[in-house]
Amino acid sequence: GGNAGGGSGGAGAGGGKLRLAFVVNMPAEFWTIAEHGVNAAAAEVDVDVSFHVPAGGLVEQQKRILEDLVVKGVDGIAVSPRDAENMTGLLDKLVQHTLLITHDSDAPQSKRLAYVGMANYDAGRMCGKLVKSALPDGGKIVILVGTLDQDNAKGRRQGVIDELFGRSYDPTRFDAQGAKLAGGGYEVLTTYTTESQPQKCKANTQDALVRWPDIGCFVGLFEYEPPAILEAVRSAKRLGEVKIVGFDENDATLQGILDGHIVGTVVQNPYEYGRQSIKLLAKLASESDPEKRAALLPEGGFLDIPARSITAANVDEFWADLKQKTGR
Amino acid sequence: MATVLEVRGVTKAFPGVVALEDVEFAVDAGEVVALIGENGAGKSTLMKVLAGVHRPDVGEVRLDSKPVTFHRPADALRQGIALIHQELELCENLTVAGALFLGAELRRGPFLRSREMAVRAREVTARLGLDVDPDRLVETLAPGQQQLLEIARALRADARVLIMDEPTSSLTQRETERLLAVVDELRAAGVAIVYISHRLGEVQQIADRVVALRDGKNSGSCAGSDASHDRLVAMMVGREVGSSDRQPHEPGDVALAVRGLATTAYPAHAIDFTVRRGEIVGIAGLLGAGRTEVLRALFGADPRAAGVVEVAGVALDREGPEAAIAAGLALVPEDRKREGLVLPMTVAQNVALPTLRRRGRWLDRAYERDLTDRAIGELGIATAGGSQVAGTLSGGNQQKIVLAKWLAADPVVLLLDEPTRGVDVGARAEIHDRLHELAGDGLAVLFVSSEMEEILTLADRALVMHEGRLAGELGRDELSEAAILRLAVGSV
Amino acid sequence: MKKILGLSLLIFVIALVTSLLTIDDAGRSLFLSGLNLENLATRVGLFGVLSLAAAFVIVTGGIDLSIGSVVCVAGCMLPWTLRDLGLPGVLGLLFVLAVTGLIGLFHGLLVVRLRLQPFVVTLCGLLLYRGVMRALAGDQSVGFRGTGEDLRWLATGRLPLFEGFGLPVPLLVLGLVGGFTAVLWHRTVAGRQLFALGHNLEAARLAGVPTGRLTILAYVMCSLLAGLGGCLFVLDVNSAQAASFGNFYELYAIAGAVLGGTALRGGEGQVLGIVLGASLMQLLSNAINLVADSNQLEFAIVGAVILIGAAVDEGLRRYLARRG
Amino acid sequence: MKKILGLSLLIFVIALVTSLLTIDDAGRSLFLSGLNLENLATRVGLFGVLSLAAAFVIVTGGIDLSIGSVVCVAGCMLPWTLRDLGLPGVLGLLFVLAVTGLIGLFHGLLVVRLRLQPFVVTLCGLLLYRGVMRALAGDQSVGFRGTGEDLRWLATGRLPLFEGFGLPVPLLVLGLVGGFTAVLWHRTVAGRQLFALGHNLEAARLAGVPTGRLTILAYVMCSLLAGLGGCLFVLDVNSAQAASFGNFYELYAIAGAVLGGTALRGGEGQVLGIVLGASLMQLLSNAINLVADSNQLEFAIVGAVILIGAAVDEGLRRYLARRG
Ligand SMILES: Nc1ncnc2c1ncn2[C@@H]1O[C@H](COP(=O)(O)OP(=O)(O)OP(=O)(O)O)[C@@H](O)[C@H]1O
Ligand SMILES: Nc1ncnc2c1ncn2[C@@H]1O[C@H](COP(=O)(O)OP(=O)(O)OP(=O)(O)O)[C@@H](O)[C@H]1O
Ligand SMILES: [Mg+2]
Ligand SMILES: [Mg+2]
Repeated sequence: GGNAGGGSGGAGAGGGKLRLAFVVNMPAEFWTIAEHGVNAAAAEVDVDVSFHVPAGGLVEQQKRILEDLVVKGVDGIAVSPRDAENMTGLLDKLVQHTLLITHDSDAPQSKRLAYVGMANYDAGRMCGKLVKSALPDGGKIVILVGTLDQDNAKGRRQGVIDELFGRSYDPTRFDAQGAKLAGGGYEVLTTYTTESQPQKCKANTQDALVRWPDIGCFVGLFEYEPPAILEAVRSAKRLGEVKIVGFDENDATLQGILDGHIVGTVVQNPYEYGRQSIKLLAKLASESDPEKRAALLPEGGFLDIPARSITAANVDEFWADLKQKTGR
Repeated sequence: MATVLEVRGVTKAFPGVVALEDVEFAVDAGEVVALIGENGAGKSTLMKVLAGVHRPDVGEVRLDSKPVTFHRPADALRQGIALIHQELELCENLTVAGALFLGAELRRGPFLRSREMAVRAREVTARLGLDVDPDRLVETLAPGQQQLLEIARALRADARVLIMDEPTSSLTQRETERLLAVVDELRAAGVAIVYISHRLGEVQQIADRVVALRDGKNSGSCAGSDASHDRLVAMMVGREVGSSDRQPHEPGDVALAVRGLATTAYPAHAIDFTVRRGEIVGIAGLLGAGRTEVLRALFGADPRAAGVVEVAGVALDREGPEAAIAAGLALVPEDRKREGLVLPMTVAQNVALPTLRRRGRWLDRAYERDLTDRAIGELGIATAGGSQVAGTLSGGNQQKIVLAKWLAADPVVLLLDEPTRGVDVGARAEIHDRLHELAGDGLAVLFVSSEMEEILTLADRALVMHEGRLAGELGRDELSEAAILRLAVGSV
Repeated sequence: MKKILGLSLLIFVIALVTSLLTIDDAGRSLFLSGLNLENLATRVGLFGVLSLAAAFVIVTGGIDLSIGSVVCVAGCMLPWTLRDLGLPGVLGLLFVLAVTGLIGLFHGLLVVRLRLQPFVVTLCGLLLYRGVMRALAGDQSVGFRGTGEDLRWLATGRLPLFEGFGLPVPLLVLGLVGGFTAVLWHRTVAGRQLFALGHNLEAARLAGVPTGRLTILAYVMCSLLAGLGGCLFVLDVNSAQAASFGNFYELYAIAGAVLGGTALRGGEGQVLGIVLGASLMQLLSNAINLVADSNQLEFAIVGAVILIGAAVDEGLRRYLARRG
Repeated sequence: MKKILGLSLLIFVIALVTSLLTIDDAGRSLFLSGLNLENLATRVGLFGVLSLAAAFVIVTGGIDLSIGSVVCVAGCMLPWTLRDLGLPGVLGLLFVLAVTGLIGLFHGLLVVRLRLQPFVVTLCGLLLYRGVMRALAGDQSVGFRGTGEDLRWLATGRLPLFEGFGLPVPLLVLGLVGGFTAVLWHRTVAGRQLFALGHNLEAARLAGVPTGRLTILAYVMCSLLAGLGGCLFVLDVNSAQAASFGNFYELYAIAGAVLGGTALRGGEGQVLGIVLGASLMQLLSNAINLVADSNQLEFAIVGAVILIGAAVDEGLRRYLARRG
């Protein structure tokens, strides 16, 4: 089946619309926002885009999807690799058949053309700043994260820790989950993994509140976590006294900020991940000469879509914009 | 008296076999009809048609002279037709009272009236001489007791028509007498009764009328008063059944020596005995005397509480059936359905199971086939062929399969627990002959039987058990019904 | 009975050890603090309902793998009925329970009328319901947005018993469900017949038991209780994501039932044992959170403790059997 | 036999429909392209091995819920033995297989000697092994870092058959494993005895079948094959993450076996059916990826198709039984 002509970029040749694919790493609300961006771009530049979610969030499932897309002969793929380091070989194979870029999570060693997104480590440091603002005099902190085996999770967590402890900028550092961590007046008591289950996140938070009554702040790094933490703190009747810092833009998180129960959240811009990825792919596919195509790439192959801190100060404006973009 | 239940022109076929062909059958109120026939003649199938388990392919069932169609057993039950199945069908996780009233619980709204059921359970079981606590779990009852419970269940239903499919096959004489007395009472009360048995003595004793089936067809009937043994056999078999006169053979060396054996059911009683090559030894006793336990402990099916078992002078060093079989033991167990057969497997697979391994690691299908053909021929097993699923054979034929697989194992000592349970008269005589023949060749046989007649005709010597201990031993010339009974009830 | 004894003993030992290990500077045990006991009791209530759900079907000799997905259905539907349909709390709850009950009816009919294997039917259910909910919710998380406040009491309420400890309402719910189940199983005709058919379907049928209707009833009860559990879960955490909500809960549910002495071959089960089985898993994870440095080894420890517990239980049983 | 017929028919229909729906502008079917058939055959090979693993234990009337975690153990250990221990490829593979075989032995001993329920033992295994691997790997993903190139052929190799299509080596592996299994089950005494004990343990024991040893053998074979599957999976995707690698695969494995006609009550199973059962699920997800605009409904469709397939199969069987 040598019908995957994307490698030579001859998209317009067949006469039909360009066919692009957007592949994410697991089912999550985060990606539904990206899907809106994808659709917006598809309308803007008039291409067909399909959207793919590995239902169990497994590397193996993502691999199947990518293989099948090659068979399908799509003109370009934007993927958020589930395990960048070890998927390099696979990604390099894809490059032979189609145009490939990464988004959200990069695979720098691979031959992908570009990366659209931000650095999770940087976002983590941003999150750390929020914690510092909540606990200016230091304090005890518990971090909750879905799983620790994903690059984005590791980066975020390390960013928070490094920022709190005032360490140097080093995205490759890794502190083990069970290690006792302290520095700069802050103490990270433990990191809980919550396995995509809000119920477990709530239980872990409750147990931490029992175990460390003097805890100062919870940090929830996955989208479903800040709301679950909020529920746990509420059930212990310690709202306001125990600080909460979050990640991503779950409705309940934003409401928590409005209500003053959550200090702030760090949001990426999934809408733009989706939109910019598709626009970039469409642009690349319209040019069949590799030389000229290279000129269309963003500088350093990195299209930066920075994260933002959302606090009581800017939550209204952000939320309104989000609602408008996603039509919620 | 009026005909209550009848079938007209019933035909019922299963894949590969026509079980019933144009059969007529009727039973009146206050009448006991005995149904007889060889194994696989179609008796159980006919009764299942009457009780709504099977629907006939052709023909009709009439109740009070009106055609009826039973879609499921519950329909027949509701019309007052109760069937005691040949094979035990009990929910053993229930209590005695629970099992007794299953499907017809005494209720107050949705709730159980447990106390009333326990009281009534005691009455019904007492009537049959089954003396057990109504709160005891069914799984802790011995098979004979479970059979009495099945009978009690049918009595409890106060049925108009009571069908009993070999109710006495695992009962001893005492319980049988009692049951027959109850049947008499029911007859007097106007119940229509169908009674199936291979024990022709019972048939003669109880039947008002005898109906015979042969190969799924009616093959004669006669009044109970005319039912001589020979006539019954002629109706069933259509030929002479000769019982060869046997020559007691000279016993050889000790094949089986049991010393200080105590079972887990009766750990306090130690038992000693020996069986010689060429000897056929029977174990008699009342229901629950511990006979089955002795055989099972011997064979290693259950752990032994104490004691040594020697086969041909060598003590069994390991426990478990594997070691016992390796040493030359073989056991035909009491409960063929659960312990004797792998019901979903074919006849051939079952027959060859214990001996396959001797032919090497690879499956030897030719051996399997030969063995099965030989068994089918020798024991007269009625089957569509070696590839019939064992579970679809008639009860008696299943029993023959269990026998066949162990006869093929060529053991030093053959242990048999109720060896001819449910086997028809003709086949039983043949099995007895075969056992004698094998004993003549040096096989040692130790068997348990609840049937007095089988002990008397088959055994060279009898051990009698009473409540877990060996109450006595009777040589060939001391063997008599009276002597056995005296020891069995413990009055020495 | 012995199962319950062994399980209680195991739970007692773990609770004792945890109590001792969590004594703080003031000499009070964190584990025994009112707050922690309330938290733990809530979780036992939530997961206990699911284990009872699983047991209903296991008792018939079947299995229900779709429990987690039915939890997902209820968890996503409840906020939706309240928020978008605008139903008042109680009506919304009843509506969701009716839907999950229908799911159970569907399972029961497939198992009884079409004689499909329960494993296949409910495995397909596992895939189907979650898949449909994901499509309906479009992978967005579904929250109450302020509705359902009247119902939240069911999951987060406390009945103040004494200073510092209120009885969590979910435990009360479990008590009611458990009491109802115990009465149904052991005091009614239907329960007696349910256990009978679980042990020997053919024998029960021959005795005139309406095996089909009862089996269907069991599947309905199972999905209904799973639905109730799902409602409680979502009320507890306030929002649900179709892709992950209730994921894997069928295993927890079945595990609780089996640990509590429910035999997978059918015909055996006791409410108390099942509740204890469900409690054991919650207790372990609570203990790990209170004692360990991180919860990385949580699953490993839960697995090891249950295995050792089962082995010791069996060893003890045999020792006792040999002695008496 | 009828099971296999129904399943083949279902597979054929799905394949046909997908072929027609994926015809591109040049008039060629994408589904039938060599590349796609290679991909699909590889996946069937990988998952087929797991279903055979599951079937070994199911045939004895048991169940193994730990398959996914054993896949995780093998998947994490193989890179580690090659990379950190520096073992040569084949030795590393044998080492990993030995470890997983020992896991099976452990299960078998617990089930046979201590008479623990297979469900409990392997559920604990599910939790335990993954938990331990997570701790050992410290939640880092484990990759080969360039080692193991000689082994990768096992998972990604193709034997060129004709222009544009090479037989994937995993399918060949499945062929070998399947052939071995078929011979063991249906041509040896041990196989006959295994099936007999699956149907009726007590009768088999009294017939002198070494039930204990054979049951243990079945558990060893199961974990061994799951380990082999895990090695193939990690060689295929090149890395393993302890927290998620092989997650849920026990369900896929058991589902494949059960769809293929293996009865959960034991004593029944056919290699061809099991392989077809495993193929069905892979085929469906491939078809959805090729045809649909998004795979959001994948699970829902898989669930619905299997359910409808099972119902039609049963309906057909009954219709045929009534006619013939
Ligand atoms: N479900 C079934 N499938 C196939 N064949 C069957 C089935 N049930 C009974 N048969 C066959 O029907 C015939 C009659 O069996 P049935 O059980 O009625 O005999 P029976 O007269 O009761 O014999 P027995 O004295 O041994 O109990 C036998 O050949 C048996 O193999
Ligand atoms: N599983 C069990 N649990 C408890 N008691 C049992 C069990 N099985 C048998 N018994 C008891 O052990 C005693 C011996 O039973 P056994 O079956 O050996 O008697 P038997 O002489 O062979 O009588 P049967 O004619 O019933 O076979 C009986 O009192 C019986 O009630
Ligand atoms: Mg019969
Ligand atoms: Mg006996």
